Amino acid sequence: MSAAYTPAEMMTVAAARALSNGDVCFVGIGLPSAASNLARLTHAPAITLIYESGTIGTRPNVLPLSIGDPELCETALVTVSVPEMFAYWLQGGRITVGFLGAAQIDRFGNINTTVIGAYDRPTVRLPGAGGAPEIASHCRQVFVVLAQTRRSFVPRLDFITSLGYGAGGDDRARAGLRTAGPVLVITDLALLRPDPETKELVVTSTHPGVTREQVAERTGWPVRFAARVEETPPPAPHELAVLRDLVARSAPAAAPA
Amino acid sequence: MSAAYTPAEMMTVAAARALSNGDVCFVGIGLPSAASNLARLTHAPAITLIYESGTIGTRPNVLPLSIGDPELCETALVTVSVPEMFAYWLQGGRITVGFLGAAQIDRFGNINTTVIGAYDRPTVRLPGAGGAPEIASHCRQVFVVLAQTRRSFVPRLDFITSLGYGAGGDDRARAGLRTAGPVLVITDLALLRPDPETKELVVTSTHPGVTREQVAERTGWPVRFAARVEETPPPAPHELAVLRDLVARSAPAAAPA
Amino acid sequence: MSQDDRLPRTPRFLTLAEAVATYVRDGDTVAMEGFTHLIPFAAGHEVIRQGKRDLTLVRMTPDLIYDQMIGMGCARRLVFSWGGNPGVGSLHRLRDAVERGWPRPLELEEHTHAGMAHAYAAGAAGLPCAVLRGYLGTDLARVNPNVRAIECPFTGERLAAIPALRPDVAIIHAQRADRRGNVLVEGIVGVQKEAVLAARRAIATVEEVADDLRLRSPNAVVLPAWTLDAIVEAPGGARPSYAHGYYGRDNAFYAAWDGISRDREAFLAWMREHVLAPGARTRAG
Amino acid sequence: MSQDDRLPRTPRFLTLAEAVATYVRDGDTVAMEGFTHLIPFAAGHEVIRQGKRDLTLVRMTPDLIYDQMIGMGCARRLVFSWGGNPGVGSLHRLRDAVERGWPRPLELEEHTHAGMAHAYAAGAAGLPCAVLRGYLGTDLARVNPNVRAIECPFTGERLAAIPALRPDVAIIHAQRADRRGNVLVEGIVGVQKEAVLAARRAIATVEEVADDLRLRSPNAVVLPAWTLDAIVEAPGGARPSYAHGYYGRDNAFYAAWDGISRDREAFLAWMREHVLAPGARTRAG
Repeated sequence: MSAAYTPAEMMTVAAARALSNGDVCFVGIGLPSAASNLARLTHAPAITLIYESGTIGTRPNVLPLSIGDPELCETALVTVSVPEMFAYWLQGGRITVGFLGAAQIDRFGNINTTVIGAYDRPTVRLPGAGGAPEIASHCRQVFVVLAQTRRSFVPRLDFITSLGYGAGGDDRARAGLRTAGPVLVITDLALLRPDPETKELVVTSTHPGVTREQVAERTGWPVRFAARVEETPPPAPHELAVLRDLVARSAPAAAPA
Repeated sequence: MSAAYTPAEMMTVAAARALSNGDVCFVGIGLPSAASNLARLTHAPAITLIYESGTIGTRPNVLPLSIGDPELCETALVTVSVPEMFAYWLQGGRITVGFLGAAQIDRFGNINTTVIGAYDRPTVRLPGAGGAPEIASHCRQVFVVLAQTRRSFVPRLDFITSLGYGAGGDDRARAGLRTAGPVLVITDLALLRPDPETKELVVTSTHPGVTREQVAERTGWPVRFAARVEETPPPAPHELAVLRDLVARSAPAAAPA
Repeated sequence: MSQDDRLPRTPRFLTLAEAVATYVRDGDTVAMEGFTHLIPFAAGHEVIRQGKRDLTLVRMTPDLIYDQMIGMGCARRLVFSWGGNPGVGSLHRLRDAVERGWPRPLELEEHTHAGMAHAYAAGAAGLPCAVLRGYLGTDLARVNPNVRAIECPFTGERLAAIPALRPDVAIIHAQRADRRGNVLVEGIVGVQKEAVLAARRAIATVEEVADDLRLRSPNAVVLPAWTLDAIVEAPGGARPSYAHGYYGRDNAFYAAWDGISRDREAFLAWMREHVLAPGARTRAG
Repeated sequence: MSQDDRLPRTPRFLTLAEAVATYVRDGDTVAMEGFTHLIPFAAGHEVIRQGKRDLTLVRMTPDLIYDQMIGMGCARRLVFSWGGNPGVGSLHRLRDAVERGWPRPLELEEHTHAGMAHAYAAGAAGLPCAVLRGYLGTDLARVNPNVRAIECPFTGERLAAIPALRPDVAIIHAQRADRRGNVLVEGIVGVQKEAVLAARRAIATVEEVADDLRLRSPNAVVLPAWTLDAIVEAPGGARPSYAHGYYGRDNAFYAAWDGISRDREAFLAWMREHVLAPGARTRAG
């Protein structure tokens, strides 16, 4: 039944659509990797995908489980050292899109992947920063993709791992950053974008069949909606077919839920 | 006539003898390159030669004219970028001997390769620093090889390009350097080493047939002699034969005079 | 700075047990690098078997190998930038040590990947600190006193400074060594070269010792013999990680580790059977 | 910092005349790199033919190509670290400009190789300055206001800081491009990658444009197409320098240049015949 699709598939398809042929995308593992490769296999065949393991211009046939799977190096244009990747390529300012996942996000697009609870005595110790803080600060713009729940969309982060818009307004610029920050958050329910002035994330599109009440229910703060909220076009048959093929040929652990 | 040899040959042979099998030598072009390769082809076959062009563990069959001749890369273990060469290999502190030439040297082993006359209105504009200042500061010890004349052994440098012992004593350490500096100067007349206290270069060995008067005459300051001055052993037939073979098969311009 | 520990040496060809016994000491700061690829699992297991203690473990991505070493009580402190099971989830032994102090408390010094990579590069380059545009707006700078500010003397921009990494010993796994001890690293090369060049002592385990390194490019990633203290032939030494050109990544094991490592007893049983038991070395990982 | 000039672009395949006309402007800061190897002579000659003026020329080793450009009056300023004819002696046109202001005065900004290499790397890395342990005890720091001090916030050590190099345009010569414009550099790779990544605009001249880059190692030195503005097929474009795998260095010409360049008229005659004359392009160098 190609017309039916899951919310996760809608999320991945919507995330893929945000990328274009001319982008150089710094790809996080998991959902960002699935979305980036779906874009490459559909409307953006010339997109350049970069993984922090050093692989530049990679074209994996299957989704990698880790950020440094053999497939990434074997299909890359070239592989550089990790210091070079972070110095010359990321910090060098030549990436158009940083594509991140997140454990928690707040209304200003700040991300926590470090701890739940106090840093010194955490309730849950999360993996930590990885490349995310500098991806968030050095890429021209940042997209974030994650499933939307009250646990992930929280009113206040216990720890800011990667800066979005800080406390909003011009906070990001005052931290010394000239890049655009998290201009798009893609979830299994909706698309959110920062308000031009306050930088609070507002819902600009809901996925087909998703109500405003559902979005509000699964957001940890009183979420705002744009003056005009679009409906996300559903996955096209071609998008779904390519995504399902990609998932089917990838290791189960590497495929998005 | 294998027993006869020129002062230049004596100089190159004496310079080569200062190197040993375990050395990692950062090689300047010209006389240092001839001496280093002579060492490799005689008593120090396992010596590691590094040229600032990035070539590590090079074993040229002919003397290179430039610091980056094809021969250097083709016979090297590996070739790294120039930024890596200066950061990881030279500044990293892993070179035992920096082997330099010089246009001018003073009594404390400071070197000028920049200008004769005022910097802004030079009488003679020399090539400049190149790698020498950091070779002089980062290698465990430095050897300098140059023909001895009143024009090259001068009482006062117009410009310090590469630091030896500054004004003597502990001046070098006070500049923040922990490395030994120019512990040996090899000329066509003699060997000079720094006095342990004052760091003034003193003659510790004269080459066969060279008198103290000749040395004094060709030094631009009242040169001192060590309490005990040795006579440099003359080139052995094997040393001369290998040097002459090396010179004969190298391009005329690349061979030492 | 003392630079004498950077001076050239002639590496010894040793067994893994000899190399670890000789060059890894209790209390050492140990960097076992390999970014997803070429992780030195065999060496890590030998460190566990020899019961090394009070180590400061340094790795950008602790991965399963440090999860195992932490769970076996080797570590006092961890310097890292991303501590998960890649694509799978948590490192449960790492979490148990941090959240509940089992088997012993674990101090953390936490960075970003960019910070760690720059810090290794600064260590390799003999500098006291690394300077980068990083840690901007993150709470990491608040909890880590080793993240400080430095000002560009030309533009006035405030940049981040972190101390150079200078491990007591670096251990890497690589594809090949030649008979002199020159070592080739190929594929995803991570920070291995920097880790070796930054460290006081260095061990390379390799898939094979060969007459010829078989370099295909003059610009290959090669560690000259004289930058290493010991070469150990350890075929399969990166499993369940991988060795480009030799074998692939055992992604199924990475997924399975999640179940094995959740429970302390199950973890210990696995370690006893696969790492500690006589004869375990040949199939460890 | 404006980073927009670092963003990806699709390179155009142009003739040398088109590429220089489009991307090199009077008054630009131009870095033509290649450390002894792969010096972009053909591109330099095209700059001369097009009569570019008031350039700030940046190169670690000015070599014959900048000697020629300086002698032809293209340059107002030179940023460099070693200005000789390698293994031969002086660069007489450079000396004549510095010592006697012919054909016009030349300002110098003078560094060490280590400084220039770090400054290119800092430019590639988007940093405002490079930090190194360098220029210690040398008078260069006295005559160059762009050598300043910066203090390590952990050890208090005073290090040297110099501004990052950010040329308006970088020009390199390389072995091969593929049809998309990805470029391979192999052998003595110098600072070419850093120069391209540090610059606002970049031109690569290549020995050949091929269907396949023929990379022999996953870790080759490659500039992705989207880091370049123009690709120019210019076989022999590095002569009398050389292209590893294509042709050797013309050491005899380097030696002969000493005689050609000593005298102003002899120099001008040589340039007229070998660079400026119609049809000279095919044998220039």
